[in-house]
Amino acid sequence: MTLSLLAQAGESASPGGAIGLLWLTIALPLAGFVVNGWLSVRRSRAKAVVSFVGPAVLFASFAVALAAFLQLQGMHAEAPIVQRLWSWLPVGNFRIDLALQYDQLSAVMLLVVTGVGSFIHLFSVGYMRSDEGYARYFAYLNLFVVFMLVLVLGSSYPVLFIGWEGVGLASYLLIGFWFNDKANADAGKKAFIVNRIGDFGFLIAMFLLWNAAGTLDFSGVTAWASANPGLAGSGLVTAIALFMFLGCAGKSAQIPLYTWLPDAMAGPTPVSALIHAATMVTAGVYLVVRSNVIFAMSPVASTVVAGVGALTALFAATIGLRQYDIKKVLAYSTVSQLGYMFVGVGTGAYVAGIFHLVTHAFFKALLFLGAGAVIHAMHAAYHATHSHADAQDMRNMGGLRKMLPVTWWMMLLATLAIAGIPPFAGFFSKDEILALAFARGAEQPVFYVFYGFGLLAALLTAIYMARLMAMTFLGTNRTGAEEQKHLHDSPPSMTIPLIVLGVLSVIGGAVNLPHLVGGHQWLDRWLEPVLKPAAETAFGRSLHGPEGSTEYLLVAIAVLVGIIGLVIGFRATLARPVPTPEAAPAERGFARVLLNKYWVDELYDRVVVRPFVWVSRALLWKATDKGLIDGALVNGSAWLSRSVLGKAGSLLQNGQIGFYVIVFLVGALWILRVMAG
Amino acid sequence: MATFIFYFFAVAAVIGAALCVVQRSAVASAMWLMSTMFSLAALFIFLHAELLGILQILVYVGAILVLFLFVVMLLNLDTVGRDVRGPAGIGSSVAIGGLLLVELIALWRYTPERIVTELARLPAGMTVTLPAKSAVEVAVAKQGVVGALAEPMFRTYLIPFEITSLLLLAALVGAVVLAKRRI
Amino acid sequence: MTAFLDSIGYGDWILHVLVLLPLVGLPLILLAPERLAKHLAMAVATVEFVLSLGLWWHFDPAAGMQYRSTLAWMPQWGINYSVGMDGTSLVMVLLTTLLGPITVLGSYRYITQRERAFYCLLLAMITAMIGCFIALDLFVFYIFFELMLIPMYFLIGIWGGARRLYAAIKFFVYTFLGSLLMLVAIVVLVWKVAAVTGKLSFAYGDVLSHISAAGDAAPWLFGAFALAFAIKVPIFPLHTWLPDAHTEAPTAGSVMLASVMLKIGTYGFIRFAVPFFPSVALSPSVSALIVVLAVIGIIYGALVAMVQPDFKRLVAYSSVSHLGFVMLGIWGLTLQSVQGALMVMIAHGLSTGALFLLIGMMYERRHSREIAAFGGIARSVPILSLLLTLVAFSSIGLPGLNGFIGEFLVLLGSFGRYPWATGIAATVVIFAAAYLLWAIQRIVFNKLDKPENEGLKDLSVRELVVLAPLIIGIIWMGLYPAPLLRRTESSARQFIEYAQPGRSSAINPVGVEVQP
Amino acid sequence: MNAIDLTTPLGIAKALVPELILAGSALVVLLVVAWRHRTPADARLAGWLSALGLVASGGGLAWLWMSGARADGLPQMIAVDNFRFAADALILISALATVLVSLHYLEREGMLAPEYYPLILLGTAGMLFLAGAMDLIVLFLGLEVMSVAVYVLAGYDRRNAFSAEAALKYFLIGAFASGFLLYGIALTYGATGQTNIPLIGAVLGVGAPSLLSRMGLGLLLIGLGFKVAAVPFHMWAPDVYDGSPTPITGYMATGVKVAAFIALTRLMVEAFPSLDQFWQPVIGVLAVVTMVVGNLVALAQKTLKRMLAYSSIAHAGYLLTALWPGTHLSASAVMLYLGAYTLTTLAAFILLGSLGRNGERAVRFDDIAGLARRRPWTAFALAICMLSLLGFPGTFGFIGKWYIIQAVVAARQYILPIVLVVTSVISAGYYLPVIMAMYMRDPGEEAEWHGLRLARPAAWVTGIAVAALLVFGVLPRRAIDV
Amino acid sequence: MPQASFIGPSLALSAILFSIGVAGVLLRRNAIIVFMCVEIMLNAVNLAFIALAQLHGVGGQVMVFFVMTVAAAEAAVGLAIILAIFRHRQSVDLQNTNLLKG
Repeated sequence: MTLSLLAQAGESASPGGAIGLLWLTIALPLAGFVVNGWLSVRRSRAKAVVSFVGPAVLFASFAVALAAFLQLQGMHAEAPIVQRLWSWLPVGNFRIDLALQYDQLSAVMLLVVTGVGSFIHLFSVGYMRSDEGYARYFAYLNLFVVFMLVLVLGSSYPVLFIGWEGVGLASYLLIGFWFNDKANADAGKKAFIVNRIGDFGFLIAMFLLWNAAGTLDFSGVTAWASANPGLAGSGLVTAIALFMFLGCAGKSAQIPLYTWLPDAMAGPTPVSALIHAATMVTAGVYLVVRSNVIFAMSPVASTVVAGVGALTALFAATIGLRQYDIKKVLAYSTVSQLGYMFVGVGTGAYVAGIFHLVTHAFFKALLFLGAGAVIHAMHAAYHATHSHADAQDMRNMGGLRKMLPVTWWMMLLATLAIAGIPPFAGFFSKDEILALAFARGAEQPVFYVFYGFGLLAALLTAIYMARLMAMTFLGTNRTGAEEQKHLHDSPPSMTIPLIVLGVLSVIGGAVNLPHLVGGHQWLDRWLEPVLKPAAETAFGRSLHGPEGSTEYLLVAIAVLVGIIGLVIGFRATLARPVPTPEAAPAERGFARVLLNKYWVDELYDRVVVRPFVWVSRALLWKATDKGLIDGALVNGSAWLSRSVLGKAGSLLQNGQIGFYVIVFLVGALWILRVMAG
Repeated sequence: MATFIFYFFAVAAVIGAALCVVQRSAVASAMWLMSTMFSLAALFIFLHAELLGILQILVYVGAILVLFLFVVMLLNLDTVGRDVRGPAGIGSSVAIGGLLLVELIALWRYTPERIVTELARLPAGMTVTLPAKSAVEVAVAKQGVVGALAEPMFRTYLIPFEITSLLLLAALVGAVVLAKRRI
Repeated sequence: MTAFLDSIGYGDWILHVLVLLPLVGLPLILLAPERLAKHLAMAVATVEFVLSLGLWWHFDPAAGMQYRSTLAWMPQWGINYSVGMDGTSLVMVLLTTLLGPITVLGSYRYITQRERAFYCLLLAMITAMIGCFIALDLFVFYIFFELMLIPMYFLIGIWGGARRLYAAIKFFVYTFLGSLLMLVAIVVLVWKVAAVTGKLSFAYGDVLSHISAAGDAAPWLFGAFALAFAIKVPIFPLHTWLPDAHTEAPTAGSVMLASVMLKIGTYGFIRFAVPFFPSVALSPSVSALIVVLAVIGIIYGALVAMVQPDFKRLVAYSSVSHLGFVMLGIWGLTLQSVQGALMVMIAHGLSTGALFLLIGMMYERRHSREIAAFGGIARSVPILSLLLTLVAFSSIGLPGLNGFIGEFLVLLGSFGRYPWATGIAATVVIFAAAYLLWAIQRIVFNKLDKPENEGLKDLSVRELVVLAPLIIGIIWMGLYPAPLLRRTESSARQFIEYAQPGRSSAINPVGVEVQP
Repeated sequence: MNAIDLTTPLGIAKALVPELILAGSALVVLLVVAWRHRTPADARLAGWLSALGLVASGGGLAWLWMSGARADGLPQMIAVDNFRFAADALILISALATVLVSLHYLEREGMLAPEYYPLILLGTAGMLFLAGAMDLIVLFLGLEVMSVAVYVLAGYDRRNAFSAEAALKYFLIGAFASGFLLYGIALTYGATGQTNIPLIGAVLGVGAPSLLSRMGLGLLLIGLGFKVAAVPFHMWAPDVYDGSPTPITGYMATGVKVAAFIALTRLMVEAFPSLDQFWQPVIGVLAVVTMVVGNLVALAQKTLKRMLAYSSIAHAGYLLTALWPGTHLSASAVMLYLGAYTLTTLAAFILLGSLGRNGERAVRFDDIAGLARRRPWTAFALAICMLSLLGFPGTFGFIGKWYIIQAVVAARQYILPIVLVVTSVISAGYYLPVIMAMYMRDPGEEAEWHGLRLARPAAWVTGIAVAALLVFGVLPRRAIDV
Repeated sequence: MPQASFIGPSLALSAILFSIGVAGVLLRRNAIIVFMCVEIMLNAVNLAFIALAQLHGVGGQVMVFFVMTVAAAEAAVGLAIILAIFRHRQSVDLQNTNLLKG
């Protein structure tokens, strides 16, 4: 009870103004969803309406978000601003309101989601125009934004969970958007189910939290944690944190639950850009930062987070080296980058995590949209020539630089950014994570290992990105003589977003420019109120960024690694001509392992999926249900009484008076025996 | 003397019954049954039921047994082959009959005194002395052999007596219906 | 609203009317010509629903048992027709009356032969069910409890599928066994109480207030009650009648069976079994047994559902899984878990009802319930597919839809008491997604490869009208369950109070409600 | 309230009004048929006359009952109390129903010998005596009158070998059993010097349970156990029920059972209450065995008639359960259940008789498939009967079962009720298939009952019986208060 | 009352005869003989009655009188039935009377 009082105290009411209109940011996409959904159900051909409504609602809510952001900036609010819409689950002392929480963290997320989202919507107008499910597509996309915003604005874990699962639903629908192809439908299903495994962890975390803290409001939980510093390092907190991280691992595709993300590329490319690169998959990182105090109170859990992150970063990067599908490469790159973010938050460098989240949103979205543009062009080409070659296989591309100049330039920027070349956005965020991981190594040596992983991953990142760029845009074109004529850059509705995101990937680093280069860590100070609870824990206090020479050294190493990687990548790829898929020689050795992604999917299928199905069908259904319970017990008893006992009695009734008399007398003798006493 | 008479007829009755059961021919069985009836009649008389003794002979021997014999003859059943059941049958019947006997023979120990004692639940050790003459003798002495039976028959036992008329009527009708050749 | 209702003495007659009205409909239908039967039934059911709707506002959430009234029946044996209603009854009665018109309207096309009989039985069943939920006399409850069997038995047996005879008798005998043992238990209990109070009374209140009289017979009596209700619920391993009954029954039957009849089992636990014998029900061994069985049911149901080739069977097994949550919640014995259990009861009623209706509609179009018979129908019947997917997700327990509310509360509330059991039960969020999404994919998505699925007609207006209330309910309950929770709260507290005196009020201060 | 002095002939006459009327009408009918026994019309005449007689005797009974007659002082020979009156009413109803049904049945089966009706009347008179017996002698004689008449009736269809065999089996085992009964009477008489039931009770109440009395009790139980067809003395019942003409089967299953059970109840409650520690275990075991065997074997039957035969055995088991406590509550439970059972079984057998043509032994479950389509009312009635036999709420049968459970539970006995309900569940396994066949299966191509009608009198009886089942099922107060 | 002392022996005798009768019923297949055995049983009971009447008065004897009537009636009906059976299958062997069974 007292705790929930604290929770009330820890919030300040909504000040009105743009922030007061915050609910609009959700309502607008919702309206878009309704309109588009209705249009799609009516099977109407009104594409113009869709093309307008779809993006428009996003830009509108982006505007609201921007206004709210500016207002917040002017306020220096220490406590989160909570808008209670209505009481959702009032059950005795467990009371969850449908409420929006607006603070510095959600503000950042809100901007990223609506901002990047808007441009991706815009891009989609061009990309999906010719698709028959155009309206349906935008309905889903708007729906996704609705849930994503609920996720970032929710003021308590259950409300966040609505968004958390909602985005899963949207991604399920969008991955399986072209459901005619079983593979796509499978991918969607896989994504949802794997996510559910994570959600299970999330649920358990909530239950533990509720039983411990008696509240599930963010502010309430924070208050509870700060109120009992004694809990730090306790098994309870560790358990909560780890279960919560299981949820994050599912959402953000970390080992061991990453396998759904590459498959998710089955969806339309803008979807991959928005959901599976920029926003949804980063929800896990957001959750950790949101619960920073919990993780900060459990160094063990934090270490696990960082460890898993580092491992994933490296692991995914290696796979990325040997993929030929352009989207698959980017998918694994996303997994790897998410790993970075977790290294960051695991280290306790929550800002760095968010920082990388933001920059990553920019350049990864850009990369995907670029890839989208490429695929779009390839499709058009193949469509024109009725060829059925794979439009996503980089071995069919090459030399596109001339045909798609804009795309080339923009993607190049993104590549430099992700490779961590200064002064591009990616450099700063990635460097900050690595540096702080290194610093953490001071009292937890294992972090040196993580740092090493990170560095290695960075190298690989640079290599596979260079490989991607080279195979796609450089060298000679392998699309085919006839097709080449049809390859050309996309319409402005698609190039504009590219350019915007390109600019952002260049200057995105400004958000948290380190003192080193004369910046003043704006994001650090901005998020300071949100992260104070964590910073006050021993874990938080023990983290100091590297100073002086070390700092310079680390930066130098990072930059060097990036450059080396790029060089290796370009040279190795351009060294000899790339064979077309048909002509490609069978991979050998480790390359083959990488090409087949370590056979992890196959492993899961054999070890988890099939056994479950087998047990359910053979053991539980056929044997237990049909055989034992129904067959043996239920029908068995019926059979016993009718066909055995009943029949036996019937046979004894043999029509012989003599026998009847005998039975009679047996009874008589027994009765007399009883009477004789 | 009395003892001898009793046991003589008793043994006769038993033998008669036993032979009636085991005789292969129906007529022979009937004959032995008749002998049993006679010895029982004798016992009745011995036990101060003179009238019933007579009736026993009249009704049973004179009517019922004749009826049996009549049917036996009519259906000419005397010639049917051995109808005694097989060894299993014999075994079971002897066993069951024996057991039944074991249950019932316990009544052997009953003396009038014991009955009275149990009746009135007299404290143990207290002995009852029965009147010199049995209840029946008293009645007979008062109203004569027939009167002793007739008096209660038409007073106390009026209703049963009437019922017997219904019984006979029913039996009559039934027998006719079933037995007459064509309806 | 309330003022108006009071002005017409609503509270005094409503319960009796609810029970009698459908019966009044029977002669009308029997006398009317065959073709009018369904419309008459529809009229009756609708009136019934409209009348019952008043309860929503008129019912006083703060008060406990209300609308009590008693009519003498066999007073010399302490048997009277006495009824009353608390939050739990309220929501269940409303669910029943809501489903009345829906099932009738839903059967317009489905039922083509012997319509009179069909609708009569349907109405009779509604009466029996409502009676069950409001009976406050053990004898009366038992009568209604049994009377439910006959209509359902005929519904399955006459209008059912291929193996209907088997399903019908299995359903009947299963339930009959349990209920007869319960009858013995009731009589024994009443006589034991009478031995103390000196007056024979089957009244719920009288028995409850002298329940200590049960003495050391309590375990046996509880066993009899529990068995009867466990079969109805059904709790693993007593569930095997359910798949057959569900699968063979006509749509209306399946809907009523799943949405209401199963709940009478759990309702029985809440109303009778546990409050009567708390010491037994909550003894470590018994609660361990129940909880374990509930968890087994939850997981087992989900896993078996996953591999069903027949969509109706799949839903049937999913019911086993969901009802397991209710049992877990009841035994969780915190306000959250009990409220959650009630929510699951309602949510399952809505979603599963909608699912069965949709299956029925698919069956009317394709004359098959095999999942394999469909595929890619999202192209041919988008609206149907959309609704099917939506309902499926509500059944999966997607937050924001009704399914989540109950399950979440149950797990949350039971976690403190049975962390391990609850933890295991929580894994069902994975399996539920697995079996339903798999089915949905094979039906709605994938390639539209069967020619006979191309020409299907999408939902007609009538069918939309049938589904609309359920769909609205699903979303509304998912986003704003507070009104429901407010109405059931007092009865939930009452239950906990009975189950372990002094506990509910101690740790559960009433939360004040924040309205939008 | 008028007291009847049973020592004066007038008093006796008063007390015996129903029996006398019955006997009288039997004689009248006999006279009539003596002259007219040629054509179906004659048979019908006899039938209506006997029906009249039964009604008249029912009137006499009503008069006795309404005038609240009771014995003045110790009841001699014959009881004068509501227990007897209620029993008599049931017996008369069953007889009347039998007569009315037979009207059509005899013609259909070509059994035109009109002595049939006097026999029924005489047998009924015997039942009345048996049910009203306050003296072992009356008990024995009444039982014999009844039996002799029923032996004949069982074999009445003379062209039918089954009927003859039924008669033989019934007769031989019956005579054998009455030997035991008689022996029991003898020993009881020896132990107490009395044949008057209440006096026996009084005497035994004083004395310790002597060997003589116990043996007597045992033998009496055996003798009556045969009449009520309690396992293991039941073996004759299925065959005899099966072989006899259906109306007679109904008559046996109801009238005979009622009379015998009433006598048994009287004996246990009024003559041997002091020996209950001896007879209760016996009755208990008999009840359990009877319920189990009856229900299990009924499951395995193919024809309706035999199924009903076994089910009537099972119901004897329920009745024994009701008798077990030997309290007055249990006596009224026996009476109530007898009422429910009689009504139901009568209706069931009448319907069965209407279904089968020349030989309803042949009516199998398959033969009534789809009956509901062609003959909705017959099907409905039969369905109600089945539910009532099953003891389903809403029917009289349920009230009866509930009352039994009540009576037994009141005596702190819990095993019997459990066995009772479990076996009832088993019985669902053969009652429900009847309903299923009628309602849920499609008519077989050879529907031999097709076009056959239920004769009007039979229809009345059935209608009334079924209506009564439902009415008492919903408003049992009347029935219970009786 | 000298004869009264024969109550015990008489009861024993009646028991013996009764058992013999029962055994006979089991032993024979000829319907008529079986019926005779039943008659033996009845006679045995009569003996018991008469013996006991010694003590309890004429009631017992009256009973015997009725029993005889019953025996006569039963004999009539029984033999009629046997006749009927014989008409159907030219034999009174009980082994063959098993049309009804199951």
